[in-house]
Amino acid sequence: MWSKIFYAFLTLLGGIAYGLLLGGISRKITARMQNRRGPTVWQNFIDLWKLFRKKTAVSHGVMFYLAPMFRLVGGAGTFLLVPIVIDSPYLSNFSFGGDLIVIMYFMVLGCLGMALGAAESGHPHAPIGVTRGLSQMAGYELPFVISVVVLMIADKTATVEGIVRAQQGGILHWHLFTHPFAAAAAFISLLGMMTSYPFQVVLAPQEIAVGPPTEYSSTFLSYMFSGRSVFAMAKYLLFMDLFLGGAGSLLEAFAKTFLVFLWPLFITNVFPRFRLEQSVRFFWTWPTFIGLVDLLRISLMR
Amino acid sequence: MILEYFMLFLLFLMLALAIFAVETKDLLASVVAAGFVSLVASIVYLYLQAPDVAMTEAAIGAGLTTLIFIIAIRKTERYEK
Amino acid sequence: MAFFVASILLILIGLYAVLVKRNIMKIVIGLSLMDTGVNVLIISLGFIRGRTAPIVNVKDLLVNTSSKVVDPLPQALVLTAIVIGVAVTAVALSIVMLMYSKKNTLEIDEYKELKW
Amino acid sequence: MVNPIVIIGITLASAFFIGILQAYAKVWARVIFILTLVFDLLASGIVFYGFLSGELARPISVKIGGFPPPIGINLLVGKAEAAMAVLIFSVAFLGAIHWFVKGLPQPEGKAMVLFLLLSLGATGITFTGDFFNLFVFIEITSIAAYGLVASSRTKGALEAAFKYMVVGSISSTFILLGVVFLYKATGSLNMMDIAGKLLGGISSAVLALITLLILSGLLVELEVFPINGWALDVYQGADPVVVALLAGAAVKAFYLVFLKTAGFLPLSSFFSLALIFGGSTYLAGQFFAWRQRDVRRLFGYSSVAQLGLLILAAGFFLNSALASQSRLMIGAAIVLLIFNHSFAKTSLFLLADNVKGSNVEDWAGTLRGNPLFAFSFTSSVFSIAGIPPMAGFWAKVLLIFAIPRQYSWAVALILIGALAEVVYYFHLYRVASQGEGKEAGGNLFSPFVSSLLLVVSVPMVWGIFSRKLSIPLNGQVLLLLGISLGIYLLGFSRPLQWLGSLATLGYGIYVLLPHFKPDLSGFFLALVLFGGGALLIATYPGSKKLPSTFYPAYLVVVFSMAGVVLSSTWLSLFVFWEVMTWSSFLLINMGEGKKAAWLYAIFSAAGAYAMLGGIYLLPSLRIGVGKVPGLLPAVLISLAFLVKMATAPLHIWARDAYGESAHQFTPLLSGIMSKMGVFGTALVVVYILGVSSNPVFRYFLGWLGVLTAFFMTLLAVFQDDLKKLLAYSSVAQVGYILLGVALGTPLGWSASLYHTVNHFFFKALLFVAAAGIIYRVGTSYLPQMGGLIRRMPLTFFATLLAIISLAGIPPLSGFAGKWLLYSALIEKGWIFITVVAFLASTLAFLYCFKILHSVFLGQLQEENFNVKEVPLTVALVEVLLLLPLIILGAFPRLLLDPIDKVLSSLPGLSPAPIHYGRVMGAVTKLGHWNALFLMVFFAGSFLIALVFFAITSARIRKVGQLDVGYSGEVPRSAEDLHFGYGLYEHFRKAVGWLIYPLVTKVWKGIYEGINALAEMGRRIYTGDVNTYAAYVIALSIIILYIFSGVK
Amino acid sequence: MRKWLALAFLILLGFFLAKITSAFPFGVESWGVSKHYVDKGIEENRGSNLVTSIVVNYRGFDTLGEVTVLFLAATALAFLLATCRCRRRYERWEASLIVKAASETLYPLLILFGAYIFIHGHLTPGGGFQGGTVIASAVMLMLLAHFTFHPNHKALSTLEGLAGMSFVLIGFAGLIWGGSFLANNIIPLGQWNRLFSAGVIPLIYVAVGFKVGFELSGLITDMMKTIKEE
Repeated sequence: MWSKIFYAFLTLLGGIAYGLLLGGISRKITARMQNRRGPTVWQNFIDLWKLFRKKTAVSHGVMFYLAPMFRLVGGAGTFLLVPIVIDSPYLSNFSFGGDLIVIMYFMVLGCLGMALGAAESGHPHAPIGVTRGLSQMAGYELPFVISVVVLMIADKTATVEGIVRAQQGGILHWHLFTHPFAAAAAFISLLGMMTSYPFQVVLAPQEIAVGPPTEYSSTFLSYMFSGRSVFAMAKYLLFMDLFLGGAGSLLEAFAKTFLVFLWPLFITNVFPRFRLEQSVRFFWTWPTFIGLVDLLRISLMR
Repeated sequence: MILEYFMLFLLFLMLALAIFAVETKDLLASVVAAGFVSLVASIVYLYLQAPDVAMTEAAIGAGLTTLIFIIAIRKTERYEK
Repeated sequence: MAFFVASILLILIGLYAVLVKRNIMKIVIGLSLMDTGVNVLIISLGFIRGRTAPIVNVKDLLVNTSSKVVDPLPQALVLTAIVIGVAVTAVALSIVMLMYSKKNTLEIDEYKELKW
Repeated sequence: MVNPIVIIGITLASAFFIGILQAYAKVWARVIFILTLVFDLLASGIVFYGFLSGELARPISVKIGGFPPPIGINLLVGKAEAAMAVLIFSVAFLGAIHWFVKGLPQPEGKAMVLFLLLSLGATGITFTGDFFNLFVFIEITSIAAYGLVASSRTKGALEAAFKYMVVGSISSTFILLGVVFLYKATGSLNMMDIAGKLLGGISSAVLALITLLILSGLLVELEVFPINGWALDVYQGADPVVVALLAGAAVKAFYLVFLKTAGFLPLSSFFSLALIFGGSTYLAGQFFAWRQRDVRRLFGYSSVAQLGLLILAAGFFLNSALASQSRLMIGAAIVLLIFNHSFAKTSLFLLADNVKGSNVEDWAGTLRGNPLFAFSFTSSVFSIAGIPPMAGFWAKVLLIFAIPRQYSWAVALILIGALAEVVYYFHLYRVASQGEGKEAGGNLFSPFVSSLLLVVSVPMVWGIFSRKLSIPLNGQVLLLLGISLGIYLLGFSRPLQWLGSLATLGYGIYVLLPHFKPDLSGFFLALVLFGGGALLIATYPGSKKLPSTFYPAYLVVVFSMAGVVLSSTWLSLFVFWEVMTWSSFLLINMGEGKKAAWLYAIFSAAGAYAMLGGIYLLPSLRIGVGKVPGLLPAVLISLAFLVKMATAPLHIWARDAYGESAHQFTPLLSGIMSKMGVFGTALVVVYILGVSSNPVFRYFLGWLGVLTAFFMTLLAVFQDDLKKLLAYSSVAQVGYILLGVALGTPLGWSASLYHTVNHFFFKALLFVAAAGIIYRVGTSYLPQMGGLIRRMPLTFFATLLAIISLAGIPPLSGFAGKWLLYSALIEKGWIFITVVAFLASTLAFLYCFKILHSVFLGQLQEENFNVKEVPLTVALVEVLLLLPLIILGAFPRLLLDPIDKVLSSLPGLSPAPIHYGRVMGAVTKLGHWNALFLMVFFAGSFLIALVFFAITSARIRKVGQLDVGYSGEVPRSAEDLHFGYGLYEHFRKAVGWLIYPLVTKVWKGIYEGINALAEMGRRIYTGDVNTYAAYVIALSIIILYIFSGVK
Repeated sequence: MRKWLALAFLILLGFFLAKITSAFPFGVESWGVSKHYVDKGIEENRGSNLVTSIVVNYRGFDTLGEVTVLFLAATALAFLLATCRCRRRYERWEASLIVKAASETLYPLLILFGAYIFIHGHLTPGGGFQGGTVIASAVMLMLLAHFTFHPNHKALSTLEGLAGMSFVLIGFAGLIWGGSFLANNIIPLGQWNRLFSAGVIPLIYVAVGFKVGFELSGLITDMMKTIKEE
């Protein structure tokens, strides 16, 4: 049991690092798209170190103080519950802790903690950002849930390992190809989850100054920052396991997560920002109907 | 046999008086007609061998009822609109 | 037979007045006529042709009077019915007088507040 | 043994004597008047007791004038007649007392004579054994009634008297003609002598015609549907004391005569005649009263309707085709109905006499003015509407369960009528309890006494009938209910009442201890008693303002719930269910939401009567015995439970009832009472539907549950009142429980049972916290609160944990319910329902954040600056309810194991297929979840991160709430920075069309529709004498034509 | 339209009444319980007028009821008109001399005649009610003729009460001594066709006669009284 914890800790550090790296790469590519050089790929690490070294930090109260912890623990928990390589003693992390339903609810823990901290910050922009985030979550959750239910019913299991095992045996067995519509719905809802560009209203830097964490600074912000990146990594891993047949080895995991990372990257740089009701209406129409196609197919097949 | 026909005539008279009592606009005339109906009825009772009833009908039906009606009309209106 | 027809017609005339006339005094008169009609009908029901009144004041009526006398019971009933009829009429007229003292009219249309 | 003739003789003599005396000595006249009434009451009481004690077996026949019956006149006095005499004279006595207190109408001597002769006439009608004598007594009663009605000082008295006189004369002419024809046809006038004796040459068709002539005369007096215009005018126009005597006693005497006539003159078509006229009068009376503005006319409609019900019962009673045992029950029902209706109506009319002004609005506030008025009015309304524990309820149950199966439409008719009755009576109740206390008139003695009789008769009636109808009511629960009513005596000081009720509850738990077995009822009993106790502790703050009836009603609700849970037959469950419903109605009515209480009353009554109909259709009354044919009983019975759970279409009462009821009562209402709905549905699914059979209905129930969850959560998101928001969320959570029960699989059931307990913990915690906050802040409107975390840290922490558990987020106990539910749904394969369930729980996060943000976080407003922490008792309860959320979060098996025992005790269900590995935690065929590991992981990593942060972080500088990055300017006040209003406006733009109040509009449409029907229907009473007379003639023609089969 | 509808209803009602009466042939003997009255009437109470013996003896309770009805009507009338502000519609003119003179002479005769009727109630047709009405008509005659004639109202109601009481007391006497209420065997029945015969019947009819007489005159004075108030 202790060895599992040690290896899980290592993978967590690796995950944070890889997340920061991906973050740096995406900032680089966005800059290139706007034909400017953009910061170095390691910029995120530099920012993190800078924040970490700050001498003083401003706190608005107990909940404000605890919010970053919630955020980091929530992100880390979600990351560790998703197995990277399902059967290996090193890389299956804490997947024994819970199945897919547990993961879907654990994701919310991080967001809730951050939301409460932001709400106590006293700045009106923070709760505005939070309400937008929650409404948008209600939006993208529907297609995501449809695809997850399709997978669960199709593979007759609620665990990530079960779903990964169901996809073994070649590329054509990946759910991306066996359940294309469900995968499409999930990938569209991934955009909402990452609050990447068409659905960036939650952070909306120009409008509400990065939204919820607007009052956070120095060490608080560093925890927030690392929490955000590890949370992103968790989502990439989850999508890898659900739709891309999971990973046999660490290298394969890196490659596939990079692939999943590229998808929001392509979309985020070319789209303007939706208003919130537009995004909710979008999520509850197009991806939902796409998902329903597969849902009907599954219910008829059974 | 004549009595038989006389009775028929009396019954017919009674009905005619009753119709007159109902249709006339003058309440006093109507009340008097009703009184007559009672009187004729008491005569009919005699034919039907009911002397007690005949007396009662005459005294109460014709006498008292008509009196009460007239007193009531004195208190209200005499002519129906 | 004619008595039955006449009495029923008298009842119907009385009822006709109650159903159609708009004057409350005329209605009470109708009721009184109806009572008279009913009494005539009851007595004619109790009549037996060729019999004398149920007063046994002659010696020969003493023996098997049931074949010589008219049925006395209806007459006893009518006695009560007439008195009751007049009692009801008296109360009705007092109500009519009171109504007149309040509204100064005998027309039914004035007395329709209580409805629905 | 008093000879009945003495009663009539003495009354007559004293009437004449008063006629003389009133000219000389008024006082003596009054003394004689009262003495006569007392003597009559005692004498008839002795006669009745003679029959009761078995001293007199057969009815006694009293010769008058020395000649045996067919020759002379006789009095025929049986048990029913004696009881009727007692009833008449007690109503007369009460009316007389009321007159004396109010002041007799002048000249009083004559008024007393009329009053005495009216009651004499009524007694004469019941006693006489001779038809012509009956006609004479009918005339006596009628003339006395015309005189008394005409003499009332009220506005429409004369008009009413005239109409009554005209219609009365026509009806007595029919009766007179009928009697004489009867004499000619059968040769005798005596009732007993006539039965079936025809003189030669008379065909039975003619006898039928004659009987119908008499019956049509009697039906006019019995205020049958088309021709009861005169009766309504009399009830509206005459002096209430006279009306009380008429409606309370005289009409009942006519009803008894109607029964005797129909008995002695057997008519083959009498059954259909009674059904048609009784049923139509009953329905017409109930529905026409809806739009009624005049209170006395409303009571008139109700008493006409009750009479219609009696005629209906008479039809069944005299129907020889029925089994004698059920005819006996109907007889008992008739006696109860008459007793109940007479005294309730007397009390109501005498109350109406005290209220100045005759339309409904004038009654505003009368309930709060005078406790005596409130007691009389409530007990009378409850007994007429047939609500247990009153006698009216037993009458309805006896009547319904005696009607054979092929006439079940009659049962439906009775129940629908009863429901309509609840609507308009409780509309009046609502108006009466609104507004500030208005002091009703002075003389409340008589109405109080007559309603006291109703209440006093309750234990006696319960004793007799609960055994007869196989309704074994749990003795201990009855004892506890009695004690909790006793708490009212401590009314003078609220804290004492609080302590008293705590002691009673403790004693209750001690008494009911043996019942805590691990089966369904034991499970829910624990929830009810311990839950009720915990919430009772929290009711202390602010109880000064509560009325003294709060605590007794609270305890009655708790113990009646215990009764529901412990009952072994459906009928005893129904009795306790009704007691719970109506005591909770009283509690909701104590809040400021009177319309809410009214809506609650209607929906619960509709549910309850549907349930009674359902139970009627069940093969056997014992729960769980006998295979149930078809789906109708299940649907009907589950209706009552769905109403209590406020599932989708039946939910409109929930928001206001929860939102506006007394703050101390809402936790009990939402935390535990909605669970009774769950318990009931569980019974229906297990014992009537069968867990595995008819899946279509259960699938439909599942959809109902999940749609309720979805729409209520959506409504909660946009709600700005804290208690209403919590109300919607509570209804949504119960929706999940219904979904679990509907699944019917062991996993589904363990999910719903787990969620039931869990929901109680966090919902009661939220409501208790809300009550504390509202008690401190003074308002429940969210935008006016904010930043309370600084003043109420403990309440914030408790609410935070409750919210996390409500949202189902892993470490805490809420998640187990969600996990079990979703595993069950996927295992069962209800795909679409799973998707909607997931979406609904996601939406729940929205209002979770709204609660925490608007109340605790954000800016602390100026007016809330000096707000203190919630009072000690509320804090205590918060902690009490807080702990299980954490403990269960870590060790769900603490609750899942007892649930497994419960499941194994239910037929068709087995313990949930979960086996607990040490490492893998709870493992099912589908997935696994290790609660302890997650809790340890979360707590551990949280602590590590915190410690690491504390060591390495920079110096933390605490700043005030206005010190925010405000782009250069300095914010002036907390007001500008607080984002309290319209949190999800943009989300409403997107999904607003979903929460269009369609269902409320549908229910309102139905109500308006029936109102319009009633409006149109009651137009037939044009108030015109000629029309009324024409109706009488037309009706008699119809009766003569249809029921005698003459062509 | 209402007329024709009412007529239609009445014709239908008439049809049914005719259908019932057609079952009883007119004038044909069909004895029921009254055969006992007729055959044993004389033997049981020696009252030659069978109708009176039925009214007072066999069905005495009806007559008691009937007396109550009349008493009730008088009381109700007095009760209602006590509150009536009924004004007289027509002015009152002096009765002519002939009426005055005739009424004075006729008044005692009429009262005597009335008394004769109800004393011989059990022998000749007529009885308490008819005699009482005749007395009332005597009083009415005087009222019409003279303004000043005003019978003492209090005395009238007291006498009326006493007469009614006596009827009930006779009934109770029957109950105490005679075995049942209004029994007739408490005093000897006497011979057929004699004045002092038929036991209690004459006593009752005298009481009834007095009662009806005073009651109706009281009733008329009540109704007329309001005229004088002008």
